[in-house]
Amino acid sequence: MSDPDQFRRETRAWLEANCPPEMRKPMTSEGDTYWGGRNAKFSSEPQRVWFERMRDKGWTVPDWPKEYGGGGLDRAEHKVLREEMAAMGARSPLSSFGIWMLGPALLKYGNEAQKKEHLPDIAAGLIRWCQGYSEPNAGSDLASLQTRAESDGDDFVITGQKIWTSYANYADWIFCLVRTDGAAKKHDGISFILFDMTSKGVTTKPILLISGASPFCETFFDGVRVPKSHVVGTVNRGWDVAKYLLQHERAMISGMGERGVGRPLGQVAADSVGSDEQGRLDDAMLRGQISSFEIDEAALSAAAERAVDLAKAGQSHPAFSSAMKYYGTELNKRRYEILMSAGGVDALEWESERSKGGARPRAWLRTKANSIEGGTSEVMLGIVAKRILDLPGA
Amino acid sequence: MSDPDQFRRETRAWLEANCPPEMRKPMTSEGDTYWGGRNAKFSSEPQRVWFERMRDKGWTVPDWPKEYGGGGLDRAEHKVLREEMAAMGARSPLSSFGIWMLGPALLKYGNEAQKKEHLPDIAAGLIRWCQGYSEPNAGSDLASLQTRAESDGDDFVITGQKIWTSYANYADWIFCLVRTDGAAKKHDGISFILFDMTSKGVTTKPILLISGASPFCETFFDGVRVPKSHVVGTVNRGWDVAKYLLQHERAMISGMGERGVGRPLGQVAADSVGSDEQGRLDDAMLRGQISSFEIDEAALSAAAERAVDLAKAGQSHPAFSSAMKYYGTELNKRRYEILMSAGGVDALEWESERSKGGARPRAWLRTKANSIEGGTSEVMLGIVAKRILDLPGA
Amino acid sequence: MALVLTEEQSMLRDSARGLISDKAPVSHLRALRDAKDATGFSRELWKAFAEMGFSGLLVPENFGGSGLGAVEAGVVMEEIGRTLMPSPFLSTAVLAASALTRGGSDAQKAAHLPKISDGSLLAALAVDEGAKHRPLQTKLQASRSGNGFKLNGAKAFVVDGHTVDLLIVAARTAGSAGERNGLTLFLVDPKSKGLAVERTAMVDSHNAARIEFDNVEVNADSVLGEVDQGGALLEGVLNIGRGAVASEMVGLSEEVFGRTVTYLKERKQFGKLIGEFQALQHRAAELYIDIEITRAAVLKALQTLDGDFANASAAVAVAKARAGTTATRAVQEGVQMHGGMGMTDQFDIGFFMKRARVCQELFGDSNYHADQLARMKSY
Amino acid sequence: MALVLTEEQSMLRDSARGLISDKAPVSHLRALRDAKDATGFSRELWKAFAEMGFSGLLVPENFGGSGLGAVEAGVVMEEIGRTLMPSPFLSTAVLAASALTRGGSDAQKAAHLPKISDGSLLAALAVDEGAKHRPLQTKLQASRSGNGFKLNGAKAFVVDGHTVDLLIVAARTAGSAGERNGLTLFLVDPKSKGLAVERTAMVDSHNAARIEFDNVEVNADSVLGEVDQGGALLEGVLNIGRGAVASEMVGLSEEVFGRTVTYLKERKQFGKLIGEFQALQHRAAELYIDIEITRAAVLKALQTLDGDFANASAAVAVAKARAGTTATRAVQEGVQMHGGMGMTDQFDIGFFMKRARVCQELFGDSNYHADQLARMKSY
Repeated sequence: MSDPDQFRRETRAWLEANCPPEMRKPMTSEGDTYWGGRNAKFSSEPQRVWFERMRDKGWTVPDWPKEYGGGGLDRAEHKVLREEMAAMGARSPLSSFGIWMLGPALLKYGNEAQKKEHLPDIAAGLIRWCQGYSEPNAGSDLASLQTRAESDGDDFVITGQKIWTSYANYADWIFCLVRTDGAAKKHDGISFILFDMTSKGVTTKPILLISGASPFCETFFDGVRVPKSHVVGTVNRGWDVAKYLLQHERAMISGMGERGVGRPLGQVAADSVGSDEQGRLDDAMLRGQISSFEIDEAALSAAAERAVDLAKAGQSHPAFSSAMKYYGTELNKRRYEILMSAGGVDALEWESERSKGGARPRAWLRTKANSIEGGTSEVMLGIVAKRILDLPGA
Repeated sequence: MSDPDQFRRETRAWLEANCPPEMRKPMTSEGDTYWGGRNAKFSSEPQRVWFERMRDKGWTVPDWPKEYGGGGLDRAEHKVLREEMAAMGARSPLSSFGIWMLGPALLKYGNEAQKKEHLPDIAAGLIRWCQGYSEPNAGSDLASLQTRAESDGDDFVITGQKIWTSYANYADWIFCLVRTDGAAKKHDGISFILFDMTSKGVTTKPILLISGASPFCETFFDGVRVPKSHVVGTVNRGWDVAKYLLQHERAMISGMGERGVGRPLGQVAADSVGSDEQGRLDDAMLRGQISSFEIDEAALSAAAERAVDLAKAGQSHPAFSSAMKYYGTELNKRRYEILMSAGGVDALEWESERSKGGARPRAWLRTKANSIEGGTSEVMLGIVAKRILDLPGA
Repeated sequence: MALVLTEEQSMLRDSARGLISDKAPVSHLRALRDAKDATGFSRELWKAFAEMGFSGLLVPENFGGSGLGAVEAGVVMEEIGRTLMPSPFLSTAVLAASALTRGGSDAQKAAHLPKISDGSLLAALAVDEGAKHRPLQTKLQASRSGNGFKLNGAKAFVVDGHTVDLLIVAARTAGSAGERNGLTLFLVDPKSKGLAVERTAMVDSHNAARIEFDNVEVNADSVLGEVDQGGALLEGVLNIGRGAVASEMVGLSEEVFGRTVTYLKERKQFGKLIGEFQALQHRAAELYIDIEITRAAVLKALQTLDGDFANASAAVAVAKARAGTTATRAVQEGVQMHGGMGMTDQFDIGFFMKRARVCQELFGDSNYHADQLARMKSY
Repeated sequence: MALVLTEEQSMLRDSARGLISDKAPVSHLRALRDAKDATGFSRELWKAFAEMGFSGLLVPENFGGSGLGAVEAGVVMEEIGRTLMPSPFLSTAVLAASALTRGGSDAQKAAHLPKISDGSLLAALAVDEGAKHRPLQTKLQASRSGNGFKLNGAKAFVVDGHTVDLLIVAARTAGSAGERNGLTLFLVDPKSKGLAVERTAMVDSHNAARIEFDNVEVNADSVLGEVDQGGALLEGVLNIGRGAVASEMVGLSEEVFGRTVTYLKERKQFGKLIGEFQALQHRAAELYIDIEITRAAVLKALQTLDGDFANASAAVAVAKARAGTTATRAVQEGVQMHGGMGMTDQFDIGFFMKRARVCQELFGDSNYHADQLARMKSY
């Protein structure tokens, strides 16, 4: 790699020069996230400027190879970039399931044509992807999926239903698990396939959640015709790709909480609960709950750091992401229970301007999905029991 | 029944006149409990006087029929007696597994000869009993017991090993589960049998526990000859008797904590931790833990009261004692964790006079058995899941 | 007093359950929410409630009510908790009726209680001002003015505050925030000049309002109880309200638990009913035990309110604290065990989670009551 | 700094583990306990420790030590936690060596540090006075007297206090209990006139003493650091001790957990290995995760002590609090999952439960550190 100190200086200077001040503030609403795609609109001019500058440097995907639109940074450089962005509070220029999930899978399992076709478009934010995994009768038990892809010449013809497809109604393409061999055992006979959401036979229907938002859809496939060349990896071996990708997803979700971001919980609570003459929160029980939470949060943060370092040292257990996913999501739920308790009545309002449209209770309800999506907490514990502890029959 | 108010007045007057002042103080050591039996000694003169007076009234077993040495009280009268004794702090005159466990089983399953032979001796504290249930490879899984009783004319010849036999080294007789049909299914082929611990072939070996005490023994039977007439109930149907008796045991253990007895936990803690100027415990976190504990304790106390009332009203579920056993024992463990935390360094001393020979840490360690003995917490939850919630495969 | 319902109380429960499950299942609340109904509950249904004697449950017989107690109020609240039916039962039939009965002059009682009984008058209690329930922190100022008082300040979380005909307002006539002395309750006409009501749409789709008082004039007759001495009256009324909300949470917990156990017996994953998984079995069993124990604690509090009102505070604190933690656990396990379906608005389970959160906050959350209990026990 | 052990640290761990598991398995502690050994640890083993350089681990190289840091101390403590080996490592090699290194004059260092390194000097830190760890509440009085001081008061829970050659005593030279200013550390000869040592037999069979000071005279040279300014020095030394004890608890937790998982794979009930029961599997998995996360938090604290000593308090509070709750959970699950066997003295598991309780209390329990963290973060 380049001289690390020099790279850090250059990076910092470039960010200082190119990141608009508006893009250095914490995100406060959905619109602050830019997802890209055919129909994407920027919510502000600084958002556009920031995205385009970063895209041009390949820094929407800093560690992807340059030939696919990435920044070509090595691990150490990428860490420096992340640190410098965090230090200045710079927002991520592009959020995308293509970056977080499909990209790593294509880099590992895709053929050259597939990489060339899809990766640059992901990096440039031109195509927005969604993930077609879960099905109505295969929630935690993903491998029991029923959507079938029947061979017809050079194509597969896909029929079935997906559920919990994130933003399927906004997505341009889908990466999808389908059953290509109905006679094989549960984990066999599954393929990982890509297709355009505008294909004939694809319909989506948003699911209204308890938070009032609809980030997920039901997605229906009625005889969707997809070229066989769109299968990633080997036909009937899609489960390998899916597993690889799930680990990425879990690592991502475990880090999704607002660890260390924004004001400390105890001060947020003091706003609504008040403090005594010694400066202690005027609700001793809540104070204890917050402090216990912050201890666990700091410990998780150390564990996340250690997980990365163990991986670098080649000492990490491949199933450890399940442990982190479990703990991170349960902790994030706890954070929001505390925020609701601290907010009291103010945190119960659902629509007023005062409450920013009920931002806190809606976010609270949203967290309840953390321990379900990407593998339930129960499934995570089962994985740890089986793969790490090697308990019998787990 | 008699006029309840009159019975209450008479009872109170009799207790006032007959219960020595020393017997109205809380028990503080093992020696304060009188267990009876062939080798029993009274630890004090007031203990003897109190025992004999109560025995003469039949009030060591107030609700047993008079013909078997009991007091012949009906349910309402028995409740009045318990209330009046509690109000004055009167100690129980006689503790005995014969009273708590064997007696109820004999009253329900015993034949007339067995009742006549054993019940009056239990009531009079002449014979001390122990319980031979658990075996080394059948802890929670009681029904898989291996001790076998082979038929030989009018006798059974018993060979095997028991474990966790409470005070077997002090007991005169044992009520014991043995396998009388090795070919039958697990829960069949078990009989409930009584025999003298001085029989040839019986040996006991105390088990040293982590608390430093040895309330339990390993008990060995090497060809112990017991008349078949000593079987209670039907041969091979001993599991029915055992189950009936286990429910008694669980109800008893769930009530074993010191609920409402002695000084409130918060004040005990204040002794060692101190209080602030507002009179609040000088350890806000501990204060919250104590308060949460006391909420749960008060709730359990209400639940225990309600369980009795539901039973009277014929509305109780027979498996509910498992629920109470689970909660009561887990709560008692919590109580002692709090007491250890409140006691700090002082509660870590194991031998000094200052610490009464390490009374607190020893009692703390003792409570860890609460959720194991009489059916583990896990077994209790399984029973609730199966018998009350009717969950599949539980 | 046995800790079980009497035969009369069981009959009351059956008739409440019959009416509520028939006329106001969860879909009733859902429909009101989706229609953004201006009232937030069904006046027609309230009429039916009144006809069955529920609105006058706590009103003395000589004022047209049934003269029953906290246990009976709890019986009805528990059924309300099962379907989350929105109604003025808590605000009017429990809180206002108790406040008037316990603190009102003969004239005040005669003026309002018969109307509460017959369902024609709705009333609300206005206590909270900040984010958390802290009745002694009341700051809303009532200053003497001519023959009466002028009220200045603001109230929040006034249950049903936007639809009622009468407000019972806790105000400070002396002392400063934190003191028990100097609190006074006032009967205030919500149409008074200077009074502004803002309905607040709540997470649970139930009714609440924020109310501002800008030199609102009331006459001397509008004092409920004694001037400066309203603290004890208020605390007593709040205790009845706490017992009632705790009962609602017991009903809510049991309903969510029942639905969850049913789901465990229906839903298959990995080729098994999920209820066959032992980890879920144990959690379900723990929750069952939790609910049963809470039920006993709540009934104990209600019976103590009826039998030994002056000494009920500890039992009430235990009940409200326990009910809050139990309901929180029940809805959390309910959503988690329902998996993704539990997150959808289409399933009812989210409604229970939302309502449980509001009930937790109402009249003091579990933390508040744990702290109160410690104070009562001097540690 | 990567949150993993360096190669050198891993080698240190291996050599500590080799020695300890070979010479001091749990049976070593058991034998000392059963013999009611007067010293409470093996002097011979301590000599071996010194020869391997462990006693001088934290002593600067110019005083005969290795000049290593908190991470290395934690590595050894963790191995000690695995077998519960009693030794003066914590009292002498960690606490006393740190106090002298950080606060000692050149003369004090020269007098004591080489002897700590070669294993010939044992020393203990005397801080606690009441039932709970509250260093600022120090009341033991040091009043000026001639050229020196007179000490009056009492200390409790002095680890290894009955066998040491040197005491480091926290005393109050000014201010009153609760204040940080006015604390001073003294080097005191335990054979001084007026000093009475009572060995206290502890639940964990480790060593501790109560010490009374009745007009104990010390000269001015015995002040460690600055008069009245010992608070910061003391807090720093305590932080190192906390990190060390947290490490011991990580080792202890992992050992108990490992034994428990082994038992789950061996013990049969109801015709199955108990490890096949899903409820136990999930609890074991949760505990595993808990331990892993605690391990990271503890290593973070140790690295912070080595890298940014002045700002390590928050990380140390997190580590000690987490380690305490994790160890408590580990031993509780350990005993419960071992069933009746876990209750017997014959099984080692009880030793771990007893030691965990003492470690929890040592230098502040989880509650103490949670409170401290809240103070540091101003809420």
